[in-house]
Amino acid sequence: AQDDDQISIGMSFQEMNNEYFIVMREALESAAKSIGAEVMYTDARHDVNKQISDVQDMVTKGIDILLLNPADSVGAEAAVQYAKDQGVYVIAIDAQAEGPIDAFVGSKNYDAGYKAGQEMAKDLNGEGKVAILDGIPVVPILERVEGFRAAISEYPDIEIVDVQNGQQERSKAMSVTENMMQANPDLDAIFSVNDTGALGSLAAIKSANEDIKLYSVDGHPEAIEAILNGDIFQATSAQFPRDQVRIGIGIGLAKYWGAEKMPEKIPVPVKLINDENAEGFSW
Amino acid sequence: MDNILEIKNVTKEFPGVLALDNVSFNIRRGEVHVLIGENGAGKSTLMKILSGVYQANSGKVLLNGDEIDFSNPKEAQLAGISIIYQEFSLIPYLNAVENIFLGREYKKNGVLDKKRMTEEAKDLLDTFEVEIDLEKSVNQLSVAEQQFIEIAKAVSINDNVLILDEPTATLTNQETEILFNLIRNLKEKGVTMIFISHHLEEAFEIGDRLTCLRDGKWVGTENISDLSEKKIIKMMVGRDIGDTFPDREGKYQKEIMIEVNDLKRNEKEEFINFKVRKGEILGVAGLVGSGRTEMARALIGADKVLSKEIYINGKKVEINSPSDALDNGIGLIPENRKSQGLILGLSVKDNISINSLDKILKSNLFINKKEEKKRSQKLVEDLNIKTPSLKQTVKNLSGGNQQKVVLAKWLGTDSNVLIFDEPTRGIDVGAKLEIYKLMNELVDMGISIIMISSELPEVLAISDRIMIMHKNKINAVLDNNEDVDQETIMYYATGGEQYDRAT
Amino acid sequence: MTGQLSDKIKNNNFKELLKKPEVLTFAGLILLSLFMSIFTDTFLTGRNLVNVARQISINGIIAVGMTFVILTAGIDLSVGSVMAFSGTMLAAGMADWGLHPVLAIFFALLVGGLFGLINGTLISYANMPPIIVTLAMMEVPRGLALLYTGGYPLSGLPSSFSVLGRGYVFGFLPVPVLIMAVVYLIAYILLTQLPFGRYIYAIGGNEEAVRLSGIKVKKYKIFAYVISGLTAATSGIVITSRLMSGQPMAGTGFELDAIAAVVLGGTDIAGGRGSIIGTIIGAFTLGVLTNGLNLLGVSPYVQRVFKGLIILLAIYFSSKKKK
Amino acid sequence: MTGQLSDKIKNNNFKELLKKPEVLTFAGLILLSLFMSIFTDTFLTGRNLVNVARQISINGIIAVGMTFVILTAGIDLSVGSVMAFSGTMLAAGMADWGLHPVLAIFFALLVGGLFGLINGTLISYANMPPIIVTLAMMEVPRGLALLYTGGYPLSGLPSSFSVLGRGYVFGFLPVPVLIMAVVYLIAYILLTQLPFGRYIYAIGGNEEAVRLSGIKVKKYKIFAYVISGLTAATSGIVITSRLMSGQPMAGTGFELDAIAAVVLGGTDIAGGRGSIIGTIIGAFTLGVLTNGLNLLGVSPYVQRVFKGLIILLAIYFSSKKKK
Ligand SMILES: Nc1ncnc2c1ncn2[C@@H]1O[C@H](COP(=O)(O)OP(=O)(O)OP(=O)(O)O)[C@@H](O)[C@H]1O
Ligand SMILES: Nc1ncnc2c1ncn2[C@@H]1O[C@H](COP(=O)(O)OP(=O)(O)OP(=O)(O)O)[C@@H](O)[C@H]1O
Ligand SMILES: [Mg+2]
Ligand SMILES: [Mg+2]
Repeated sequence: AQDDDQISIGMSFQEMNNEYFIVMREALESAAKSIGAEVMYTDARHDVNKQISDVQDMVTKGIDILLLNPADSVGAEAAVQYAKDQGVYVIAIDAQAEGPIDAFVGSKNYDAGYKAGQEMAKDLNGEGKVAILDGIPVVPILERVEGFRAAISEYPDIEIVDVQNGQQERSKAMSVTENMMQANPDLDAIFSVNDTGALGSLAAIKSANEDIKLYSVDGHPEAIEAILNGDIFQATSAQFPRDQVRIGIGIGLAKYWGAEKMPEKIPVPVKLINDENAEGFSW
Repeated sequence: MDNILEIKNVTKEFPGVLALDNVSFNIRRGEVHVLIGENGAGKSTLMKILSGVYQANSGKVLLNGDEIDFSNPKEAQLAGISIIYQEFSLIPYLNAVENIFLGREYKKNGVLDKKRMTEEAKDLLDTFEVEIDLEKSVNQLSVAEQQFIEIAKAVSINDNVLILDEPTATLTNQETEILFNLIRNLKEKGVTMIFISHHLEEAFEIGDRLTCLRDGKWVGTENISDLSEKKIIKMMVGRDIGDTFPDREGKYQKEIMIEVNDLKRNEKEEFINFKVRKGEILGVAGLVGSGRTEMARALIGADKVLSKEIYINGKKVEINSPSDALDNGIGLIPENRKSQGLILGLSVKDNISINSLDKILKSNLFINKKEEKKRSQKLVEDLNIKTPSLKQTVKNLSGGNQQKVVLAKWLGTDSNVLIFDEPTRGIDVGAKLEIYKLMNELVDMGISIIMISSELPEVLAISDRIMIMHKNKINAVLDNNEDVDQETIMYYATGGEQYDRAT
Repeated sequence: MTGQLSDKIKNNNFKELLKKPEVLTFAGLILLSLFMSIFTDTFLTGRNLVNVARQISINGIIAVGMTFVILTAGIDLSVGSVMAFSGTMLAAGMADWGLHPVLAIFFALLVGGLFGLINGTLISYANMPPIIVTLAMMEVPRGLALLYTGGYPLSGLPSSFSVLGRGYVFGFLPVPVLIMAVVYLIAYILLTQLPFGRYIYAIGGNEEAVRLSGIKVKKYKIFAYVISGLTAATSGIVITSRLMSGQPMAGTGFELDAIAAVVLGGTDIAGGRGSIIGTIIGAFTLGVLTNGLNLLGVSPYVQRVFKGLIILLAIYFSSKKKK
Repeated sequence: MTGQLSDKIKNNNFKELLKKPEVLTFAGLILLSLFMSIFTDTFLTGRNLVNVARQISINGIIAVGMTFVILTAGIDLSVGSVMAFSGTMLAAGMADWGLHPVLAIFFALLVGGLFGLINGTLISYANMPPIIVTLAMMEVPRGLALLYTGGYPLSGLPSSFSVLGRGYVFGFLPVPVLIMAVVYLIAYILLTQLPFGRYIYAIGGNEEAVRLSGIKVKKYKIFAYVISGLTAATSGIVITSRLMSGQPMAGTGFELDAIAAVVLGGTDIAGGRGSIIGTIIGAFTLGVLTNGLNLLGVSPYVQRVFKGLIILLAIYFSSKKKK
């Protein structure tokens, strides 16, 4: 869509202070480098209104392909629309965005929750009291909780006794977990919707010297490390952020080169990581 | 007699104002040197230069023969010059002890020696013969008490030179006497004092020599024994102004303009009842703290009351807020113009028109700015307010002119009843006379005036009747005739019941 | 002689002009824009400028109410939350209760105004410090918004409603910019042509003196907060239309941007002095800064540092002028 | 007669006591705790109370510096960002540059103090309004922290370091609580036993008068901000140890919690009046509130509403008393 030959790729992140997204940025930069494309990215700080502005600015700057990691699926529609109107190819990454996107690349979040739930049930031998550490109510997070609940519902002796929101933030999750442990002294396990939250829980459980098992989603390096340590953090359903970006760029390029028959939705599988296969795993 | 201070060709300029213009004179060791001049003559500015608050643009000051150039008040204090400012400079939420020792706290083992400071402060205040609650934060004390704390603070620094910028402006006669005794004591101890006041009689009472400034220029320095009140006034204003008070005419009418019934602020107080006739000046006398200001504030609805009935022209009106008062034609010119009367950051025009804007609306909605300007300009001219323009921020006007701005504001509202609370506090003789004349003009127009004042000569010279308050109640209401003098007023103000001329 | 004099007068006028802090910010804005025009080839395009105007409209509208409040020597930290709640109620009105968009908009304004009324009443009548009242009010409306929506954005709005956030008039002027312009015009008239505006300035200068002058200080102070609630709601309407959904978490941190715009525009944070024109200049300055830094491809982290430093610099100069 | 008199005195003393706003908040805290003890069976357990104390330690420590600043009639909005940056530098010191933990801690304090110094200098010498300076300073240190870490939390800290955040003394007292206690003790001595504290109060009461008394106002004001920087850094140290990683995004919104604690504790937001004991009571009140609502299983959304309303209520009563 632009006058010079160099391809320009822009990515709008919902936030940039989680290793998950940083890894995406790295994948973006190295992929762009290998094809000689220009690259830029912005940080919406969880504010979808800022995200729209960011996208406008990047479109103004002349990007050809937009990787959009939406801060909110519905709200991002205006950004999608704007970019499409200016002839930019739009790929939603990690979470779905409304509007005429070209493709969506994201983890099988339901599976992620389900797998973590199954692992938890197995470790608890099918009985116990567990809690959910919820997060920001966006579709991928909701799907994880749904998947987790589905897995647990297969075990009638496991009871979900508490659901609290740690907002996927470490210090917040830490104090929420502390309170959760107070309210439920006989808690056996916690499922956190992501690793950052789980790491906050871990800090709380450790300093309270409790024995509560942790399950989560992401595959964050610190989570892997904690799993290898082997006491509290049991398993995480790892996502593949680098692959999401690589696939996203691939589809974007194919569109840019004129491909017409392309899949609209590319679910990226997740992989359960526990102490058996944690060694050597990294995003 | 040698000179402790020599002021040589001092000039100080503020943006747009030449506050001091090549001023030179000397202060002799151990004297009480009175400094007088009209509002805005530059007295406070000069004192602030001596005490290190401001720096002169040119000229120099010698202290004991050495040139001084203080860059802050602390340096001046260390050199032995301290000042009691015209505006209060106490810390409202600290108590007397903490205020007196602020910046020179005693320490023991590295921490504050609170006991020693309390004891010393107590001793100091005892010599003043005033009792002050040392526990209370000073904002809970009366103005006079605060004034004494200020003086105690300055004196305790043990100075060579003590500057008092209008210390008596807020004191009663008795308190002024106590202060003067203190000044005499200090003089005996060899302290040199510079004393600023708009009360000329005070110069005669405690001054040795007098210097007069006019428009930032030095006019003269004389021995007080060589001077008369008339002469001083001539030095100040550059001409004879005749009498200090205008003739009282007493042309008030029969009709009652305002009647206040059963005014009571709380259970502990008695009812207050009084009437003011059309075109009358009712003087309200009383000691500081006798509740005059509070009565006035309660009257206009600024403070809550338990009960109150007000009749204007015989008609009962509800006044629950100052805006009700405004609607019913009652205005208060408050005692503290800076904190209660003026919006210092706004212009002369904006201050004057603030409560008459809705009288000059275009299409019932917009301010008619032309009309606003015209009206303000007229008031500025009528009241002879000295200001470079209507746009000048009132902060930069001198005290007297600021007071006139407050007055102008109320004249612009066509009020029928004006309450003046200490209208001439801190105002020079010339401006005072103008304000008195203005009051006379107002009553001629049929306006009623309630004038609260602590200056008995003023009360006696201006009022048609005098109401005397004591401990929040009316102790007497007198027709102002030849039988009434300062002594009579003081008798009632201190709680006397039936005044018997014979005893 | 006359020449000299008129020179002096001119000089003085010029100096007077320079003393107005908004003039300084305006100069800064021009400089910044110049810089961006030189160092990017996209800043000075019609499309981008329109974009910038639309981007600042949300903050620009909130900043209007903030100007009123700050002029009275107050502050309103609740604007972001009030905006979110009004927006959510607007969306609820249309999507859940089937209200006509116009009715729903009135309802949203009512909600915003109501919160302003509560803030103002607590501040005026209960004599509570504005910073605390509105700090506490950051929680209440947002909590209510989250509670109502269960944390989810509320979508399913009638497509006609998108015109307020995404539409254009005359083919090039985005509707949000038009709305902002109207809001500023009204505010300008209120502040400079009506007694109300004079009172707002005066209250910020010396509330007690104004009260004793017979002006209904409490009433006008409440009005200032109501206006702030109304402009927050207006922003909420625009953002709801832009996002075509009610976002209970929208507007987090917006209070700080609005304050920054007001103060960059030369309004004294201590009240009594300032102008609405300054505020729009301040909002544009912040907008051009963010947009320009994005166009320059500056990393988001460095942008934070820059933004902080530039606000500091601007305030440094304007507070030097004021002295 | 004497009986009556002593009654009167007692009565007066009691009234005087009730006038102290922190006493009121303390009463509120007791009431709140009582309520929680009755309606949950877990609130009044040793373990939970220890928990509450540890939970409030972060905010409690920041609130100390905030108290100094607010007493001078200032405000410090940058505490959360300064905390994040200090914590990040601490982690960097240990993980990236191999500093000994003690050295790294000094470095973190230095960083916090430095930002306090910058804030204070701009406010004192350049005469810039505190709210704006520290508003801008919300961006700068956080930007730097993000820039340094590239957005990652910085982990890989020596395990011995975890004692500051997770350890206990005497087997039951969490180290963060001990640190908080020490910080409060120092602050108490500073504020009530040294001239410095006097000056802090005095500056908040009437800055100009203090200056005229020959006290170096600027210096002491700067000190207040330095103290705020130092306590923010101390919190940063504790949180880094608790999370065993440097978190560039930590502390978002903490400034508001700290202000809430200070003001709940009865310190006048306009400066000059207040106490450090009040602040700790305020911090505990907020902590008990959050903890209790969690124990009661109240939804986080409703919690926001509650929190806002309770702050309003508390300030309502305390500002009524003050009048
Ligand atoms: N800080 C200032 N900025 C500008 N002008 C000032 C300032 N301080 C004083 N002035 C002006 O300087 C002149 C002298 O003021 P000063 O306060 O010294 O008068 P004064 O003799 O003490 O009057 P008063 O009897 O009313 O106290 C006045 O015109 C005043 O308006
Ligand atoms: N802020 C305050 N706090 C406590 N007491 C006060 C305060 N202001 C005034 N008072 C007290 O209230 C009483 C009445 O004061 P008021 O000002 O009405 O007296 P006044 O007769 O007008 O005297 P003045 O000549 O000072 O104006 C006095 O005892 C005074 O000490
Ligand atoms: Mg003077
Ligand atoms: Mg009085």
